[in-house]
Amino acid sequence: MADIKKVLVANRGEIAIRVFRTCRKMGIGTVAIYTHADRLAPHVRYADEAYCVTDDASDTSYLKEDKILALAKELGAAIHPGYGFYAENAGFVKKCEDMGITFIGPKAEHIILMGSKTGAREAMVKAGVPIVPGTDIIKDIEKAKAEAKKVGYPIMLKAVHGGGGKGMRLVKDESEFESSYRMASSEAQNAFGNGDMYIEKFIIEPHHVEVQVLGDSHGNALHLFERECSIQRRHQKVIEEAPSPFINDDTRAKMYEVAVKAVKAIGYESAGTLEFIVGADQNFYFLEMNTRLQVEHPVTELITGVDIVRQMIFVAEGKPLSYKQDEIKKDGHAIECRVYAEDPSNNFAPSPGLITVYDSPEGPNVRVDSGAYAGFEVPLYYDPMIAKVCCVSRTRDGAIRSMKRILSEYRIMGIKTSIPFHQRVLENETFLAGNYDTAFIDTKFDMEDMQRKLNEDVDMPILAAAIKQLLSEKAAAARSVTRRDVGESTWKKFGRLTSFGSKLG
Amino acid sequence: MADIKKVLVANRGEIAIRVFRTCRKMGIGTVAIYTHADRLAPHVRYADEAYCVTDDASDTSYLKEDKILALAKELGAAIHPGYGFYAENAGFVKKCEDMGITFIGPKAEHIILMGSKTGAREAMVKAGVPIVPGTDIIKDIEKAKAEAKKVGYPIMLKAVHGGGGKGMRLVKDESEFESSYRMASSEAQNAFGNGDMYIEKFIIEPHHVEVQVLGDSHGNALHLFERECSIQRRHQKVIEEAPSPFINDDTRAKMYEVAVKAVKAIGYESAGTLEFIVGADQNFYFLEMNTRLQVEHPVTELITGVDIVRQMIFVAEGKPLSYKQDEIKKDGHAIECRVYAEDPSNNFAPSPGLITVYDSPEGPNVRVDSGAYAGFEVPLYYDPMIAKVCCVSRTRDGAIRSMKRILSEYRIMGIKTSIPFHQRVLENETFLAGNYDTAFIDTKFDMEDMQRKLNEDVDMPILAAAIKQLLSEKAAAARSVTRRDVGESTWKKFGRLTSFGSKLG
Amino acid sequence: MITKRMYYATVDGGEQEYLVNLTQETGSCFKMNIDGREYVVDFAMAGNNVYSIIVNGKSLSMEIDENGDIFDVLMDNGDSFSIEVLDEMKRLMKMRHSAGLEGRQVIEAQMPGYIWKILVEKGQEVKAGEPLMILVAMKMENEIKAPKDGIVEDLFIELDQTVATGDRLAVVE
Amino acid sequence: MITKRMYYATVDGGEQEYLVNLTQETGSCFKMNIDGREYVVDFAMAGNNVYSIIVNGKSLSMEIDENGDIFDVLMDNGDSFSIEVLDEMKRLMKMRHSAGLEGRQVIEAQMPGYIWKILVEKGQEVKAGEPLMILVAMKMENEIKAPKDGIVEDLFIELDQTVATGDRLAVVE
Repeated sequence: MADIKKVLVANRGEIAIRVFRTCRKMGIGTVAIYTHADRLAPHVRYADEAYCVTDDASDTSYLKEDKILALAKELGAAIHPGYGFYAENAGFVKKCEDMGITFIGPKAEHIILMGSKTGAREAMVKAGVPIVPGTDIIKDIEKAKAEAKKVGYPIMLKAVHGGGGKGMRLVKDESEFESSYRMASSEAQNAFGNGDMYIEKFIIEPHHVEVQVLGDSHGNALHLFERECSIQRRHQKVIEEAPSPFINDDTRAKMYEVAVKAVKAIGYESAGTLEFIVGADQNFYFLEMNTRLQVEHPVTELITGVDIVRQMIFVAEGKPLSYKQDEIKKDGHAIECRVYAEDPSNNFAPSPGLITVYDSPEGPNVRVDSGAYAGFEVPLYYDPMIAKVCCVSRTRDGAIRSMKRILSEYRIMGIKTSIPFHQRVLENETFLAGNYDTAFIDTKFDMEDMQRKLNEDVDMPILAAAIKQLLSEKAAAARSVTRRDVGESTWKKFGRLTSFGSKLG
Repeated sequence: MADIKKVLVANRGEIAIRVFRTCRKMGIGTVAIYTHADRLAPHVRYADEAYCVTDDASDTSYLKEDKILALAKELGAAIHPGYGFYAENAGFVKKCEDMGITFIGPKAEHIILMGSKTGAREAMVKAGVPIVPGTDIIKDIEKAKAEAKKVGYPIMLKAVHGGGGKGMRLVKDESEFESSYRMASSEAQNAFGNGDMYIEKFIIEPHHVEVQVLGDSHGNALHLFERECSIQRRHQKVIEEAPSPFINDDTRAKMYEVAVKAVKAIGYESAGTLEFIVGADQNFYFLEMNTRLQVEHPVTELITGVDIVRQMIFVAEGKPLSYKQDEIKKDGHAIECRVYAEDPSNNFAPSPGLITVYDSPEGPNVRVDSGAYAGFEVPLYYDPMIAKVCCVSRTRDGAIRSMKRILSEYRIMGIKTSIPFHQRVLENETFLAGNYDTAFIDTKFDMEDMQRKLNEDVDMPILAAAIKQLLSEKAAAARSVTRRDVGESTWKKFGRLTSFGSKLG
Repeated sequence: MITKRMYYATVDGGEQEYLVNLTQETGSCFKMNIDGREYVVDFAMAGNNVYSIIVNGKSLSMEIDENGDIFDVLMDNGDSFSIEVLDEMKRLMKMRHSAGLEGRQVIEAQMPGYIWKILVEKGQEVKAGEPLMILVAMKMENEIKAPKDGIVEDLFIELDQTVATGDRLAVVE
Repeated sequence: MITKRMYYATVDGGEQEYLVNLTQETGSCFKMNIDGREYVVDFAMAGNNVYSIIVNGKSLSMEIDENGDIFDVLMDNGDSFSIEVLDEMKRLMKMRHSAGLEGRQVIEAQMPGYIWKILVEKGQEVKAGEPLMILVAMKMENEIKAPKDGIVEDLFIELDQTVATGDRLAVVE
C-alpha cells in the first residue's frame, strides 16, 4: 500500500476538522465535502480542497456515496469516515476496496462481524471475552431455575421477541421465579404473539466502560486504557473520562488483557472500542465493539499522548503501529464535556442559530475540538454537538477543577448551549465521588439540580438587567430623535466593522 | 505562614490572567487592579474583585505602590507581581514584608543580590557557577597579554566605563593585542574621559540558554530543565523552546547541576531563572539570574507538567515544593511564539487598536495565554505583547509542524500582529536545523525572508480583492439609492446584533 | 446628564417583586437601590452582549440576552436568571392584561426548525395536549400540542416550511 | 441579475498590471478572467472580514482588510498581499495624478499613538530625514522625519495629543 498523500473526510464539523488537523501536521493534503446548508461550516475552509455534494439547497444530506467515492477516486484521496455517516458501513468500505480507494478504518469483514449482535458475541466468547451470562430459550422451568442459579440472582427474564420493556421481569431470588416467568411470558404472548423467554444476569449499578484498541495489518494489537462513559442523557454520552474513576486495577488489567486478545483473535485493524458493562461487583461483560473512531477519543489521547488518527493513517498505509504496548504510558486524568446547541434550562430543546460571540477557553491543559465560530449559523439539519471540550490534569480532582475553570471561560452567545448543564454536573456530589453509574442523570441529577443556582443572590443580575433596560430606553429615545450618528465611539466603529449586512448585499 | 486565600496580581493582561487561572483552579480568590485605560482589559473581569488604581483617564501608570499595598493589606491578599512592574523590585518586597503582606516571589535580599551585576557574579563564582572569563582593569600590557592567553583568543577588549560599542575591540590573536589595546583605550579616553580597559572572553556564536529553578524555605532546590531563547529581535525574545536544540546532554547535565547548586548556595526561594551564554564549543557562562516568573515559563510547564505559579504559591505559604528532583520528568518538546501587536511587514511598527476578530487556535497540544478578545481595544500605553501561543509534541519536528498548524488557525483582525513573522521563522532553514544563535534575526533571517511568500501565485488574492471591490461598489450604490434595509439577511442580523453603538449611547 | 429610573423587577417568573431605583451618574457609573440595598455599579460592555460589572470591588462577567423587557442573564459559573424589568406603566398594563387572558390561543414556535408533519386540518376539533404538528430541529422531533380543547381556527404553516422562534404556527379557539 | 466589471489590479505596489474581467453570476458565484486565465469562484463571508473562497475545488480562507481601493489580503499561511483594484476611470485619474506629484508634502501618522516630543517649530527650515517629532505607541518611540528639504509650513498637533492612523501631523513645503 502506498503512502497517503491526501485525505477526504466523508464527514462534517468538528470531526472533519479533527482529522484535518492531524493531516495538516503530517503534511497530508485535505479534502472537505459539504452540502449547500453547510457552505459556511468551518471544515470547508479548513481543508485544502472542498467539494459540494448536493445539487441544491433543499438537499441537506451528506449521504452521497457515489459522488464521494468518485471524488476520492478522481483526487487520489484516501477516505476517513469520522463517526456516523459512513463509519461502520461495510458496504461503503467494500466499494472503496473495489474502486482501489484506501479506507482509513477497519476492514469490511470486521464491521460486518461486529455489526451483528450474535456474530459479535460468538467471536468474543471464542476470544475469551466475558459476555453477560444468560441462557437460550427456556423450554423447561426446572432446568431454567437451575440455570438461573448458575447465573446468579438477581436475574432478568426477557422475552425473545420483546422490546420496550414489555415481557421483562426482574427476579430477585428463586422463590419469585415461577410466578414471574408465567406473568412475563403471558405478557409477551399478548404483546408479541410469542411467549418465549430467556434469562440474563441483571447487572446492579451498571457502568459503561470502554477500552480503546488499535490493531495493524502486521498482527500487532494495543490497548490505550479505558474510558468511563456512564454519564448519559437519553442514551447520549455527555461526559466521559479516562481513566474510569470506578473500576479497580484488577478489573482494569483483566479488561485490557481480554481487549487485546480479542483484537488479535479477529485480526482487527485500525482504531476500535470494546464497550463493557461493569457491575457494582466489578464484574465486566462485553456489550459491543465500535469499529470506528469514537467521539470521545480525545480523553485517551490526552492521557497517552498518542494521536489515534495518525495511527489510523499509518495502519491504512499498511505500516505497523508506532508503539509497542510497553511504550504506551498513562499520565494523568482527562475529562470531556460535549457541548450541544441545546437549552438545558428549557428541557434541552434544540437551539440552532447564529453564533454571535464565540470565545474559546485558553490557558493550560485544555483541548477544544469544535465546528463553530463567531458568525456561524448552526444548521438545523445535523447533529447538535458543536464542540468537545477536554482537559487533563495529574489527578481526577485536578481535572474537575480545571474543567470548571475552562467552562467558565467558554463563551458562546446567540444560541443556548449545554455548558451550564456541565457546570452543574461538575458540582454534583455523586459525580465528584466518582461512583456514578449509567442511571446518574435519572437518579442522581435532576432538573432541580439544573435550576439550582450556585449563587442565590439575585441583586447582581437584577442590577445588570435594570441598567440594560435603562440604556435600551435611552438608545431607543435617541434613535427616535435622529437617525444620524451622533459622535463616533469605539463601539460604534466596531459595530460598523462587524456590520456585514451592507457589504454582501 | 498562613495559607493564601486571595491573590492580588500587581500586573495586567495575559500574565495576570495566567496567575488567576491557577488561583481559580486552587480555589483561591483573585483580585485585579486596573487603570482607567485598561477598564475593559480581560484580566479585570476574569478576577473575582477588581480595583482601579488611577484617579482619572490621563494617568495610565500601574506603578501605584501605596495604593496596591494598602489594597492588599485591606483585602488580606497576597501579591503576585507577574513580570515587569513590581517584579524584581526589592523595595516593594520589603514594604510587603513590613506590612505583613505575603509576596509570592523571592525574598528582597536575593532580588538585591541578583540585581547587582558584581554581586551576582561573586555569588555565582562562590557557588561554582562558571562566568565569562576575563580580567580586572589592565595595568600592565605584558601581564594583560599573559592573562589573555589564559582566557584564550578570541577575546574582547572592553572599556570599563564604556557603552554603545565604543571602546570595544575584538582581538583574534596575540599579534593584534597591542595595537588594538592602544586604539580602544584612546577611543575610550576620548569618549568617556577614562581609558581603563579589561579583557573578556569572546563567545563565538553565542546562544542564550536558561535554566528554570525553584527553591523553597526548607532548603529544597529543583531545576526544571532549560529553555533556548536565542531568537531575539531588538533584544526581545520572540520564540523560545524547551529543551534547547543546541546544547548536548553533557552540557545540559552540567548546567542543571550548577543551577541547583547556586539556588542552594544562596538559599533562593520561589521561581527563578539562571541565564547562560553558551558558545559554539558548548562552554557555558552565567549571565544573570532573573528573580521572577519569566514570560516564557509555559514551555517548561508543557514539558514537565509542573504548574510553576502553583509552586510559587506553595513556597510563599512556607510549604515545601511538591516535587523531588527525580519526580520531575521531561516529556516532549515545546515551543512558544510571542504574538505582538505590531506589523511585521511594516518594520514591526506598533499596531494598537480595536480587535474585531479574535479566533483562538483549538485542537490538541496547544496552549494560548492571551490578554485579548474580539471587541477589545489594545491600549497604546502598555507592552505590545498580546498573547503567547505554545505547543508541545513528542519531537522538535512535531512541535514545529504543530505550531504551523496552530498559527494558521490563529486569527486576529483589526490590528496587525507578528503571527506572519513567526510563520516565516518556522520555514527558515537555520531555525529548522536548530543551530541558530542570538544573531539569528540579524544574520540568518532578514526582511526578504519576511516578504517572501510561501505561495507566489497572485491570482487568488487578486480575484478575492476584485470580488470585494465589486461587492463594495454594489453596496455603495445600494446605500445611495435607499437607506432603508432591503430584506433581512442573516449577515444583517449578525451585523445588528454586533452593533454596539446604539446600545451604550 | 444624570438619568433616574424606577423599575419593578421579577426573577425567573416568580411572584416576588424587587423595587429598583437607578441613577446614571456618568456614562458607566450607576447608583442603585434594590429594596433598600445600596450599590455603586461600574457597568461596561466588553464585547458583544458581554458585560463587565464591578460592584463595590466585586468583578462580574455576565452575558445578557435582551428580549423586550426580559433579560436573560448568564453568569460565568453557569447560573442563569431571567429578569423582567418593568417601569410603573408597563407593570400596570401587564397586570390588566393578565387578568383578561383566555379564549383564542395563538401557538408560536418555541425553537427554530422545519415542519416535518402536520397532523390536523383547519376546522378540526382538538383536545388539550393533542399533537397538531411535528417540528424537527437538529434531528430531534418536537410535537407541537394544542394548549386547550377547541377548534383549529388557523394554520399558518406548510409542510417542510422552515420556521424561526416566535413564528406563529396555528390558532386554537 | 448578472453584474460585469473590468478592473486593473496591481500587487504590492509593483509595476505589473493584471487585467481582471469579472462576472457575478449569482450571489456567491463569480466567473473571472485574469490575463486570460479563467476561474470559477465561490466567494462567501465566513465571519467578520474573513472569507471562504473555493476556486475549482481549491479551498482558501482569507482575511481581507479594505482601505479605499487597496485590499490587504492575508492568507492562512502568513502570506500577505496588498492588491490595488481600479476600474478604467480610477486608473486614468491615478496616472494623471502621479505625473504631477511634488512640492508640498503632507505628513500623516502611520500608526496610532501620542505625540511625545515636538522637535521643530512652524516656519523652521528642515533637511530631508530630520526628525520633526516623536510619536510614542506601545512604549516605543517613533521618529517622524521630514520627507524632503524644506520649510515646516504647518504643525497640526500638540504635545501629548493622541493621534490615529492617517491623522495629519505636519506639512513640509
